Amino acid sequence: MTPTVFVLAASVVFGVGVWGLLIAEHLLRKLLALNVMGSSVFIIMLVVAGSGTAGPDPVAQALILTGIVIAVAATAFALALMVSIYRETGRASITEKDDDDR
Amino acid sequence: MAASDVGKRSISNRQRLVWIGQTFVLLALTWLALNGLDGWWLGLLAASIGSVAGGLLASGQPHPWRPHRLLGFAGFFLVESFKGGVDVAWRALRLDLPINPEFHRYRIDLPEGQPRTLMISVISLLPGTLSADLSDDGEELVVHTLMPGAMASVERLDARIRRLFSLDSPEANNE
Amino acid sequence: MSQILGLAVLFLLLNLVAGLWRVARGPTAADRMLAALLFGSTTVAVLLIMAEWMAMPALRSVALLFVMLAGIVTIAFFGLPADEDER
Amino acid sequence: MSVDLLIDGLLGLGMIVLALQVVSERTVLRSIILFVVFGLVMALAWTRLQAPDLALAEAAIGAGVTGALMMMAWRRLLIINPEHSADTPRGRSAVAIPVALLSTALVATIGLSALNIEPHIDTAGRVALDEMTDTGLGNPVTGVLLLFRNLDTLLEMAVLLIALLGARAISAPARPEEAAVVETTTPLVGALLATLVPLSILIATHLLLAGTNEPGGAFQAGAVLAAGGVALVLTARLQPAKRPGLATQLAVTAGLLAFVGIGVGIMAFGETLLALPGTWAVYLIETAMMVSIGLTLALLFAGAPALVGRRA
Amino acid sequence: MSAQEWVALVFLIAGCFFYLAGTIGLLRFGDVHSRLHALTKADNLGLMLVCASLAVLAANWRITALLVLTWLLGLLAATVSAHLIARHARRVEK
Repeated sequence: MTPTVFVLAASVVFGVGVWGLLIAEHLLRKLLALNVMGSSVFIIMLVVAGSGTAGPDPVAQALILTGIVIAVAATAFALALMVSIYRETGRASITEKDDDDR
Repeated sequence: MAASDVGKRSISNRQRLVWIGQTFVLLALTWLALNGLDGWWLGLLAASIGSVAGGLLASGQPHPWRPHRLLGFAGFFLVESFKGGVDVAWRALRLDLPINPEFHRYRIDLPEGQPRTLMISVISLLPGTLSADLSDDGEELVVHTLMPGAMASVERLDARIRRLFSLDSPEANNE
Repeated sequence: MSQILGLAVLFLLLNLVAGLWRVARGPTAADRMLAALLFGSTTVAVLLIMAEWMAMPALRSVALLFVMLAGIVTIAFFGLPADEDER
Repeated sequence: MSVDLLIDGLLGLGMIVLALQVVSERTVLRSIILFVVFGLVMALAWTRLQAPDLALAEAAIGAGVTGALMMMAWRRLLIINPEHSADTPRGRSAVAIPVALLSTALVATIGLSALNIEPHIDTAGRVALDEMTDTGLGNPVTGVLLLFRNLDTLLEMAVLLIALLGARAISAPARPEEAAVVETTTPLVGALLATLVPLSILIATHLLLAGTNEPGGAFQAGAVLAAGGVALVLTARLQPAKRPGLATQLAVTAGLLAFVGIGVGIMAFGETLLALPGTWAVYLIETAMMVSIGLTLALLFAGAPALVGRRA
Repeated sequence: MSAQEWVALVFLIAGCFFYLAGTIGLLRFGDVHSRLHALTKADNLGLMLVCASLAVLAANWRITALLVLTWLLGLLAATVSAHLIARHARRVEK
């Protein structure tokens, strides 16, 4: 039962993350939503890889470990970008108007 | 008292060494608990680096303490924190919710460093008292109490800490 | 005994959920910060029991890590201006 | 067993509710706090999935370092301009809910059908587990990271370095007041630091050593070191500096250098690229990686190219 | 069940009870400072009893030492957090 429960929960969490990403205007919120989505994907990866065997799959664990570290590096870089954008434009959001300007 | 006259941040190299030594022993014991004797050389290395880092961070001077008094203090602490937990649990579960919150001011006479830090942190675990604020000079503590009479345990704690660090004996003051 | 340890984990998790109600409700910023405290103390117990229950000694290291984090997260909270939460 | 199911259900439900709150809270700060809590629940979920390696990483990196990074970035916004940092939590997006529902359905379908596929006997993980006895490493995850997928791990170190260099390139170094948070008269904070920092060094070393045989390893160890560093930056014991010294540059690149040095150097002896010559090489690379990861994360956190100590 | 397990069971139940009491206090008490009392003291006692129970079950000095260390660190984190939160709350009220 454990795998099914976690796959279902992680799917919903993924959807919540997508929703959050779409409705968020503040870039920090978008990043939070992205991180939430990432976590749910990790869970599904591990559960699916480990199904049918005795324990979790070491290759999947190693991949997810890599993923967690990459995620924090990417988040840190994105946060630095956000601070720069804020310093330049005085806003921490990218609205549609900005897209038109580009 | 000499300790408070000396500048706040002063700590001599000898005192730093004492601090580092104490930290080292604690870290080494932790390593033993975590790993046993496996990789003991790595443990020694980590404990050394860790204790030096701790020594650099030490802000107050270490105070001499006696092992048997530490045991006594540990006993006092266990009994009082047990009483504290039972007391607050009883108050939370009673239907009439017998709490009567108040703020008190308490002047700390203990010297800076370990005695004062211990005082401020342990107060929160005694029955009915919580250290809520500290004045900017670090001399006056604001204690939040749940019921009248709770301040008595603060006085007892003060006496206990004095005994732990031998602050009530005359020769300690000359150091 | 194994079954009982599982029940204890479940009980503590339910306890956590109840406590989160206070955190969600507030009313003050400090009430929300109680989350760090509550999570610190309860999840540590959960992890320690799980270490015994699931026979995974490594979870004791995780518990130790949680305790350390609880302290750091609290320090991180207190840099923000006092009225920040109501912004 | 029903108790297991209830616990899993509770954790799953907790994840969903917390995720909902993270994306919909009224203030950004509350969202960040809840994100940290979400990370802790994730760590509990990893333990239920029998993956303590990931629980360690999630607790230290997912909840701890990421949460602190977010909080710090938010604080920087407030310092730069307190007026405009506020936001409305919800923008307008007519497609948000349908898209979210659709993606949930999609992911659930993929996940559930993957669960029902007849499991392969010869997955890479099985093979890795079988080969593990020859390597002298007891923890299959560390083995996979360093022996079977070592190019990934190498590139991952490169990604960390690139993130640091990129962050340095696009943003001005943080001023000291943008990094430090707690400057109080309370001696308790000092006492906490004097306990946490030495312990973080010891525990990082423990995880490094343990990583060869049981859960732990360079990533978790580096994250624990980073957590100690973050605490020091938060309390201004370490302050941002303008220029990195040689020691900083060496430490940041140590993981990459050790990996490449041993991995390429081994070719001179007729081995293949990145074939590690023994357990000692694993230890060496892991140590170098731990130092690099810890320092890189701390520097990313401080938003500065280097850190200098300040006597307490 | 052996005598050892019975002792552990008693400690475990007592520990869970104090966790529950702490949460009830958290929900019932009227102000932040009183809630902090409930959370720090009751949860500390709860953690102590849970650790005691697990130490009895494990009957191994290394595990016991780790449990004691975790408990002590938890105490330190809890008291420092409680002090900082209380102080924050008090200064905001002013």
